[in-house]
Amino acid sequence: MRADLTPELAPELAAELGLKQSEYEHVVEILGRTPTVTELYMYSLMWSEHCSYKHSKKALRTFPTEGEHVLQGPGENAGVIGVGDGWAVAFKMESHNHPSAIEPYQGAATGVGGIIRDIFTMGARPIASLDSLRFGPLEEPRQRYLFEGAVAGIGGYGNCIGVPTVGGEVYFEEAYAGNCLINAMSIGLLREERLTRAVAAGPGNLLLLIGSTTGRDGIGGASVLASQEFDERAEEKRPSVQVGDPFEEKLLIEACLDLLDGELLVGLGDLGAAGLTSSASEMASRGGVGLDIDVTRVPQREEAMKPFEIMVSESQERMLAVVEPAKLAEAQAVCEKWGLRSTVIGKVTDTGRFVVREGDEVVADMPAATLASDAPEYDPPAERPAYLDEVQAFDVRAVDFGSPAWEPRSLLLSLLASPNICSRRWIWEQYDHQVMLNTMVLPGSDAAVLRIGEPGRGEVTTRGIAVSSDCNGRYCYLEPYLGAQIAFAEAARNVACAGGRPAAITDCLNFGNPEKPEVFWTFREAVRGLADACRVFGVPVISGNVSFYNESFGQPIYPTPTVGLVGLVGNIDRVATASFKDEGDVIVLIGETRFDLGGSEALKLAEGVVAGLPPTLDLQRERDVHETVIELTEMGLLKSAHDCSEGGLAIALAESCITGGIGARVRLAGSMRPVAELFSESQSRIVVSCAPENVMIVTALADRHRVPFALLGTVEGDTLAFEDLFDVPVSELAAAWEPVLERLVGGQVSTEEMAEG
Amino acid sequence: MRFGVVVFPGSNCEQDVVHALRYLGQEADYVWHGDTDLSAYDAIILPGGFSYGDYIRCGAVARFSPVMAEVVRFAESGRPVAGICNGFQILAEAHLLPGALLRNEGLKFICKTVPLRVEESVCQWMDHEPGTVVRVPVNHNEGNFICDAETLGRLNANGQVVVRYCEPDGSLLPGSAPNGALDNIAGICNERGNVFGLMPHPERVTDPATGGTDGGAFFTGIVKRLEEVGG
Amino acid sequence: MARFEIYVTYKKGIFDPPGATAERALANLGYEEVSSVRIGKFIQIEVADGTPEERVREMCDRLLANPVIEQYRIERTGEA
Amino acid sequence: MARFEIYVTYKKGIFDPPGATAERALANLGYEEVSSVRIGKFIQIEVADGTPEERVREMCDRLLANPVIEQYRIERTGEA
Ligand SMILES: Nc1ncnc2c1ncn2[C@@H]1O[C@H](COP(=O)(O)OP(=O)(O)O)[C@@H](O)[C@H]1O
Ligand SMILES: [Mg+2]
Repeated sequence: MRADLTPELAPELAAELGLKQSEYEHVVEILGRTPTVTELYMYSLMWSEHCSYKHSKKALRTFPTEGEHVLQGPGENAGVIGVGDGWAVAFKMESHNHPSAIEPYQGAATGVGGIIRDIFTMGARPIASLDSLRFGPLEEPRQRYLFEGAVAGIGGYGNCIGVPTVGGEVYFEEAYAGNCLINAMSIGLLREERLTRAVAAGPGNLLLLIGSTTGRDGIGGASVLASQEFDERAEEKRPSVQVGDPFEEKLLIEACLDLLDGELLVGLGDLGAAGLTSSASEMASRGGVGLDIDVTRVPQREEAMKPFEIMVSESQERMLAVVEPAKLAEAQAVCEKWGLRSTVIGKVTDTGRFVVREGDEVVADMPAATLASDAPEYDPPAERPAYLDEVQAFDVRAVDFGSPAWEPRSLLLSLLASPNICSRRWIWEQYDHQVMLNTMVLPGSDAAVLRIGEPGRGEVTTRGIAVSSDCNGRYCYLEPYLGAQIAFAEAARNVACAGGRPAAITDCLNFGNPEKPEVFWTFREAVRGLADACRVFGVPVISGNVSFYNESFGQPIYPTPTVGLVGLVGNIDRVATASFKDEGDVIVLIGETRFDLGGSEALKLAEGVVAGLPPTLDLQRERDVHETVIELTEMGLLKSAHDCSEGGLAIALAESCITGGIGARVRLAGSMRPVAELFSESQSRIVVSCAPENVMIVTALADRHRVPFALLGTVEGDTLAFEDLFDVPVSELAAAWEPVLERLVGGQVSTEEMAEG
Repeated sequence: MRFGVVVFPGSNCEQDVVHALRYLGQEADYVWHGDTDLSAYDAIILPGGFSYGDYIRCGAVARFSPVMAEVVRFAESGRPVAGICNGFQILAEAHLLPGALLRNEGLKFICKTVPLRVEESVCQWMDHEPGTVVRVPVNHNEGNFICDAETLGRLNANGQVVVRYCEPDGSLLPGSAPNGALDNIAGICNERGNVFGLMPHPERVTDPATGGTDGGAFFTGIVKRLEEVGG
Repeated sequence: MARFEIYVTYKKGIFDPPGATAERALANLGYEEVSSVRIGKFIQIEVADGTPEERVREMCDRLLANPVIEQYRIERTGEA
Repeated sequence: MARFEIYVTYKKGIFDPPGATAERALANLGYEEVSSVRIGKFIQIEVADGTPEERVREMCDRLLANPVIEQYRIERTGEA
């Protein structure tokens, strides 16, 4: 055993690595001696917030995680649900916020790479990605640089590996200017019997490291980047930046799926945050076994790497497989076929200890399970933030709606041109969203719909899944409990518009520093809201990710619990899209408009404030609205379905007109002032259209579900006309909505001041 | 008839091409880039994707795959070879087709459905009538076709330009190509018309379930021709 | 007219996938004597007479190189 | 170990999209003194001692450059 630290030096290093005094003492207690350098690095990373969820674990336990579809809940690299006929989908969402703030292209690219490895680790072929993005206002060059770089990076990686990016969301808000959010969700398809777990078993089995070489890149990434706040020292942390190699990842996908097809593996794990340390110790702890690794066997791309560097390196595109000795040759042949390096770096033991050697010399030796499961768990103090009273006290009804800023026609046009509402085409046209031939509803509607099946490889079915990721951070800022519920409701509503019944969710909980009681309170509230919403819908959380310390110069981001929801679609041939289709179709609003301008985009545009209370939400009503639309879709009666979200009814109608290239004549029957009827962001509303002869069935079904509805008017002409109010040619709506992102960013390609902090 | 669809490390549209061909009632198999026996196939397709990551230059490494020597022989013997997207780039690198494909003007990856005008050409693959305007997705970062003036003259004179990017009504404007391609060129063939390279992805719009049917006729021309010859 | 040439390379320790791919491809083509390949950018820039190198450096920092992962070298190659 | 540096550039007359974009971007940033930017590749390669330049030229012709659109220059920069 190499004793490279004295009892005096060890605590100093521990502190430098971010271990708290009590955590260090716990390490000493576990080991019964002074830890080595390698051990300290390994514990500090595994017990970092990013790897151990030490501040969030307790709250996360309140999520419902079981349900009829669930094959694998939280705890593995991704959750898995059955979707019928033996098919299953694996999915998970993850953040790569901090790396992306430093280098947006590579940060976002490696974020996609990381979440995709989580998916094929489960034995699933990745079939789709979504990206959920937050930046500051695009008027700032730095924000344009981050946005443009992140989109290019997501596309650069996903396009290369041939996994379509089918949806996502993006918001631009001051609260994210110092700390952008890059959340990526990946979905994979597998046969149920193929479900693979990241577990090491069978003493004597070999540990096979597959894929890229190991360098110093990303060393300490997990603890350094994701577990601390941002400040001017971010610059110094730059050497941690990792460069993605999507080609290597593509080879890994194919090789790993081949290895699993050939039943050549006992277990498979990906190397993500904390690298080899984390994947190996998690696999060992799940299998209740020990491991013995010799770092000199790990292929290295840099000279004189220390054992601890090798053990914690976050070099991308690497997988760890457990292989029986008898199958080694065959497994390595598969890797070689795909041009991948594969190296035996150690073996599974029955000692329960994680032993790391450098050649003959032992440099770390600890109980394997303690790395993953002995991590501390904190129950941080929570305190309702003082700002809430102030923002909630804002009386929206007292606003002067007679002012020019609220003139409905021009407000509609400026809402359409708001970066938070305008067309996202500029983004998704940089993403291959069609490869694999399963994208039945392309980006631009509410949810993307993916066909279940393997065109060109195997069976193709008429079943589908509808997917959406959503979170309005403003609502969460104004009322975290409600905001989180609305995030869920909106995701489910988008999926319902595509005829999908929610089956399960993943989440990515982006918050500030959890050690601040006011931040932690918002976290706890959001989790409670999300959990309650899931319960009402009977929908489990099957995977997720927490990203804390999203602050810059002491200012936390808006609480942003992003929800990624997967719903089941019975028949992909019946699915409606958001666009109006045919002259004469009748437009029906399912749901009810109320005075909900608090936290709205209209309020922000007209008054320049984010204040008031978010829209109220009745989850049972929300569910009934969805059920109405899903059943109508299943009957094949809907020509279009589009939910009302930011910008309200007027925006939903305008979008259906623009994307359909056809106008509408609408009468607002409500009793509120027109701006409220038009721009209220009341929840639980879906605008549908159907052939005139089907209106009766549509309204009858709404009645049966006790859901209010309103006959709004008809699809007609080339103008969106609000009777007795105003009308706008569809071409004018399109001209406002369509070119915004391109004009703000695309028109000035690369003119961003890249170095400007 | 039987198509061989070559899989290079980094290819990612091979299953889409196979699906489209099977939808058209044809047989289609995957051919690993390390294989060298193409005797089982009537036609070869190099699919889209990012062979070797497209890191050095698109198609630069794939062109040296063992299978490529056979593909060259196959093509030179007059048998049909098509390259779609990355496949086109590989054919250009292998000098089976003239010109080269540069970064898109605007430096952005482009995935969208665009109108194409089918030209009067000697291409044996094409089954659309000249003048037809079709809608087919493009999906690339390097589709900006370029060649020298003399080659361009020859391509035009010999009927080797198979499809051009155009306006929805079929007219050609200087900016009709989304990627800046010379003369709006989206696809070309060799002088004999058996080797066809194109940037757009007809396989994505062959099975109507996947969004269109304009793609099928990019493949059926060769099927008809071979069936006529074969009797 | 003044001319500058700029050589942009990845910083030490930053992984270079294109270089690594070229390395392997060359080995497969039989060039076993190759032990390392790194691929960077070579930028030729023409500026007005008398433009100081400082200005070009600024362009590199702001636009032509990505200081987070890249380093560069500038050479003045001509004044015509 | 011998070292070579290779400068790959587009042939004269071949449009260079990244160069053109950088040119425009620099103008937008206020660098009006810039009259032309061309962006090529800068390849650093390490080979076994005594490898003749001819060999490196061959690698360029076959793999590292595309003679249809690109030209290149090789420089021996060290023998260690
Ligand atoms: N970052 C993104 N990446 C890919 N697609 C996106 C992104 N942002 C938005 N989209 C797509 O644009 C469409 C509209 O998005 P959004 O306005 O967020 O929809 P909704 O309000 O229904 O959630 C959807 O199809 C969505 O998937
Ligand atoms: Mg929606």
